Amino acid sequence: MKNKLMHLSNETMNVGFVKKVEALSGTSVRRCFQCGKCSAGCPMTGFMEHPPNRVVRLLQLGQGARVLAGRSIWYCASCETCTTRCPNKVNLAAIMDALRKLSWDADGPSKESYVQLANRLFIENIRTYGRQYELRLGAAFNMKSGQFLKDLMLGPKLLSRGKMKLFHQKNKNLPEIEAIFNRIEEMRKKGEAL
Amino acid sequence: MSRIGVFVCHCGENISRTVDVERVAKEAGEIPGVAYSCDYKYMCSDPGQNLLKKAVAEHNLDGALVAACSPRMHEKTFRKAASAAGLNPYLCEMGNIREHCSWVHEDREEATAKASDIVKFMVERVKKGKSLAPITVPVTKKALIIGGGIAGIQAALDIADAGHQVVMVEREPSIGGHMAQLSETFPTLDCSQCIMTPKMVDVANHPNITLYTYAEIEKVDGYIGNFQVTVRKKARSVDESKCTGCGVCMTKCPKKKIPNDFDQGHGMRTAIYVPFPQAVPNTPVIDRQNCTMFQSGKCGVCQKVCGPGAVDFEQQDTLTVESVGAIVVATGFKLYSIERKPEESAIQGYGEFGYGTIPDIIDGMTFERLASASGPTGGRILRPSDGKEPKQVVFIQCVGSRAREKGISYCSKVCCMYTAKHTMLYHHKVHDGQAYVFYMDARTPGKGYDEFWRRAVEEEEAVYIRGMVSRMYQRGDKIVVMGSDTLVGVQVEIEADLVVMATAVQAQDGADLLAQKLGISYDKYNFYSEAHAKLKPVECATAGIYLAGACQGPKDIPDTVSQASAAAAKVMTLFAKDQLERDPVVAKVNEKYCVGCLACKKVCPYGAVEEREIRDRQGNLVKVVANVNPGVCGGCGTCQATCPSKSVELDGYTDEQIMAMIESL
Amino acid sequence: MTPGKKNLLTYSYYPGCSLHASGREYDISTQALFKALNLGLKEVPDWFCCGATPAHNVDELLSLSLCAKNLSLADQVEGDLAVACAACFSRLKTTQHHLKEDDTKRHQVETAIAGPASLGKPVKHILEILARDFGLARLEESVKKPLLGLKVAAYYGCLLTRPPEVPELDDCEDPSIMEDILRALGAEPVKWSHRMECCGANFTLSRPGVVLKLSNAILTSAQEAKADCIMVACPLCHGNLDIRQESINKYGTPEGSLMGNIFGSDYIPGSEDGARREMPIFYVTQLAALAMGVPTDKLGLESVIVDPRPLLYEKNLL
Amino acid sequence: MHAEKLQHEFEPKIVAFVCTWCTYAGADLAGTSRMQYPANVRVLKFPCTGRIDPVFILRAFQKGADGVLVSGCHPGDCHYMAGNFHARRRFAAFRALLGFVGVDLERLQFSWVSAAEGGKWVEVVTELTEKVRSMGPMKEFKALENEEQWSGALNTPELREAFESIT
Repeated sequence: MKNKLMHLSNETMNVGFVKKVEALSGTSVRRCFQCGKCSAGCPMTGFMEHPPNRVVRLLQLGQGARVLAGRSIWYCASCETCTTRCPNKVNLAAIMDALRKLSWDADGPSKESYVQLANRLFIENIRTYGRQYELRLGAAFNMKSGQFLKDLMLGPKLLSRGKMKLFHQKNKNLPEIEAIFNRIEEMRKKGEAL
Repeated sequence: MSRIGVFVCHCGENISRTVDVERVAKEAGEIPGVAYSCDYKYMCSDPGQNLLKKAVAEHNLDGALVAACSPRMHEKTFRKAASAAGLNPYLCEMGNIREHCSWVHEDREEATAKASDIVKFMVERVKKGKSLAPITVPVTKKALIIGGGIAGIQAALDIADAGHQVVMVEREPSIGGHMAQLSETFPTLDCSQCIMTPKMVDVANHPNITLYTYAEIEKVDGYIGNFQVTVRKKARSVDESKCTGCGVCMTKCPKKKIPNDFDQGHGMRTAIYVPFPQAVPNTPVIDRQNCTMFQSGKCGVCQKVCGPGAVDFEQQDTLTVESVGAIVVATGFKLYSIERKPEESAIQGYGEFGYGTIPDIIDGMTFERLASASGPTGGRILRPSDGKEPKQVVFIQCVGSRAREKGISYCSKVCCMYTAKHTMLYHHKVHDGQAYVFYMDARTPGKGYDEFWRRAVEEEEAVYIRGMVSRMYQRGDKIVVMGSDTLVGVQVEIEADLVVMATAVQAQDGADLLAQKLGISYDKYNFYSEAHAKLKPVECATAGIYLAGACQGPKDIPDTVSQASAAAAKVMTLFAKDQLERDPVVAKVNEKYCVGCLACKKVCPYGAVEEREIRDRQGNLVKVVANVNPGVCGGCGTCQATCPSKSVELDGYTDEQIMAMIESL
Repeated sequence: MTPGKKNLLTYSYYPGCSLHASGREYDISTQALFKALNLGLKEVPDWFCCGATPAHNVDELLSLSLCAKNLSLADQVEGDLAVACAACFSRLKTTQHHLKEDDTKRHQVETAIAGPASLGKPVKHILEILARDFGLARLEESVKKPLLGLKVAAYYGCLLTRPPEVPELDDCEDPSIMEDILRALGAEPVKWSHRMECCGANFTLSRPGVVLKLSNAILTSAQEAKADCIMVACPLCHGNLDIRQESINKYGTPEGSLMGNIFGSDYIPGSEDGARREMPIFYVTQLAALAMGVPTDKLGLESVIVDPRPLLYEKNLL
Repeated sequence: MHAEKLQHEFEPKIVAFVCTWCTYAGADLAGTSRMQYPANVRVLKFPCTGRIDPVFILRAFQKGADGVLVSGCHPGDCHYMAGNFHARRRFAAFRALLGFVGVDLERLQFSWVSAAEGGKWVEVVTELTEKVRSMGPMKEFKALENEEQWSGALNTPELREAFESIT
């Protein structure tokens, strides 16, 4: 996908997808003139197959699928350095958010599953417990990702120092949280929100 | 014995840091013929110049040498000072002990020795120098403008408005040039013809402007202030004095399918034609190559229908000689065409783009005509092959330009902007179309230019692709464009309906021949050379000839108009004087020794050498000698080095002076 | 809080999930510091997670809604909203910013939380409260035990300053608020290069290797600047720099190996021999409370992984 | 910082004949750019290389020059349009002649240095100086100098009168 010949035409350029990204992120990809400042300052460029400027470039060419197929968006640390320094005020961090959401909605064709998994578990945690329950989060992640021993050595240290709790905290607002999740799902079903 | 003064300058510390100026002055004082020598902190300052003036008076000096900076810097200054002190300015010389000595050497001993040597041989030069008087020549206050495009029009109007006579010579049947062909102009998108045609009419109606269209420069003689220009008026076959411009001839002409150059060959015209409706003058011309009357002797319809009887098949080319004092060259440019070209083309051709065989690959000027309301499609973007509206248009920049190994290394300067404009025009006219632009760099310096380009990208939704096109070929009714996007690092393929190439801006055909007639220099691309890239951007090295517009190098309209007005200002500066003074560094023939071999005449680049017959009182020819016209002589001295009998001498650089210098070494 | 004595200023308080778990010492020391400075602090009842980075990463509307709901919960408590966690602070401020700017989003969020979005309450980070509300001059006056001789690398991380229009805390490229506080406390802030670089907190669960690489660069830079310790104002930064410091200094397996898959680590950090000195990581509130003379058992120093106490002994601060 | 200056046994005398528009200006540029080159060269200015008579070169050699440099505008860039072409043709023939009479042609160099080529000027001068230094002093024409002392005596009033009478 990365190096495949790119056909450009009104049909192959998915302008609708780009418009969605622009609506979600509230920023225009056309404003970018490819100076590369975002990629220059990005702490994660080295981990990405498409550095940030190229992500925008692919969007300019209507090549959302190429972006989603890669793992770049999942390697964005959301540090906002790009957005802060962009000479054209292209909110790249918001574009990354939008891309991740669209990938998430499409159940992610991305190669990067760990970050997706972590995000999924994190949000599930909110829905279930209201607050983060780190022990469960970590354990569930290790189970599902198959990295059974990951950070195992940290567990006892954290527990012994009270940095990780064995049980979750109770929260009176749980029904309200559930309602928020439900209402958002409802709105999306009705097409009132992206 | 000469009485020469030597003045050694410290130039602050610039010279004295590495050169022992006191020692140089002292040693200079010991040279035979030097009557006075001193050193001073700043010779070019007021007190420094006064020092020179005072020394000339007090020591009765008959020559002065200022050892200081380069003569290119201050020769004028010191000659003026010397002149004020009553010394002939040409007996004041400079020894360059700064640029050629103190700044380039570190060793104080060596530098001082060298400075002393420089003073020594320059003193010899002054000793053998002669008093010279500047040459004066009269000025004919009439200007010739070659080329009737926007550059020529602007220069002509400026000069004519200042009250001077102007002769304008245009090769085509109408003035207007390329600007008349354009649809809209960047960065304001105003209509080119709307701003151009009023100026064309102004030229035609101006009482101070004599307009020759369908005419070319045949020959140029003379020199600054006094040029004689022979203009060839090509036979129009229509008498301009009789023609009323009614146009009946054109409607009746049976030959109607001749591709019109003005529309880049995409519109049709008749054999008797005006290139475009707003032409100035509105007098038709018969294209003899395509006229049935001229080719087979049968037809003559135009003559029959012409009420005033203006059509004249017998008309011949005529030659007119105009005397002018200054010449503005404004011959403009042509666009490179990718068609396979004869050997002399500067560009090696673009076989990968099909050598012009694919009809829907057009150049930028053709797109201008397609987009122009007065163009062959009435302003609709329709492709040449089948007249369909293209939905995918690919623009390619830098075709021919910036391709050193293909022949042209320069940037054509206007393409980035006009391509951005094209994408906008296209988007305005074809709403559901998509424009793609392949580019290497977007070069948009200029007021409001970058903003304009960004507007094309951000608002008019042109897809700019940073990369070049490797190849194009026809597939069905599409053109497959194989390019790359270097920002992504992938190959890109687009099936285009129309491809517009921003081909290189080149010098006009025949620019080199005209330059040879004018005696001005041109670069390897046939663009005319200015005298100095920064400080004399409108002057030619040949005095009295000025440049305006794209004949000097690719230029957009604002730059062209600025330069044209600048050239006009230079002409007016010249015309502000009745007489011209120039340096008397000219060759003189010693008729006594001249044997009349005229080897000098063969090598003179200015044509300044003429034959002169010497007759005795009875009128018998004694001998033929060479004679140098001081007004024309440029002062290169090639004649002197060539002369076998050493009977030509260049004032200021005589053999005697140079030998004295060499011998002092 | 001393009964009967009126507080100088009173704040509502949104600690956030981390401060109740891996960053508990931040919570402990914040409470202790506020008490020492005579500042009121009342926790918002039954607050819930702001969604942090994962929520906005994949679902901005959810993120905005969670924060909006938390903001309306905070409305029930008197006083500006004090936030200690930089991530929570950033999310809450972002929510306010976006919903003020964008009517469509506000409308969607109000539908999701079935009520009006409350955008009026000032959200303040602890740093802002110390340096601005309480004031640097007063802070300096209140110091009982100046942190003399302590060279501190102030680490801002990403979310305290970026993007500039959201947190409005300080200059987004050259902030000084942490250094100002350090000076007021008598400590010596060092000049160093990596105070605004990302520590990779987003990947602490999913791709710890990333964290190791990025945090390693930060620790190395602080050490090169001859800092004794690092001061942070975010539990996520702290977690990475402190909890993972031992791994950064010693371990690491190459990406793609079996070991890497099992241990979830894909990077070998720079120091091969593990020779780097351990670098204690303090919360701003820990150092401030220490300077205010708060008893050391109320600073949560025992909860930290890299034990800071030897350093404090060395500097005569314990 | 200053490197110890090398002491040479022999310092050649180099005479440069340059055109005022290109090489002279190029040498000026070397100066304004503060480039450094050996101080052996003495620069004589001409309007154009076309003005340079081969006799000048012979005279310079005779009068003690160990090397001669002739430098002007690049072909096509002549201020006077074609002077440097004439110079080029003239010197091509002259070189052959000089070689024939036994002068080591390494001592005579022609080059094109434009007004923009300060660096090239420095290169050319440095190279020629080094080359001539390694060749040692030029001795060939020194004997001729003596002969001319003798032939100089031709300039007697009688001869002058006879010469003047030629019309």
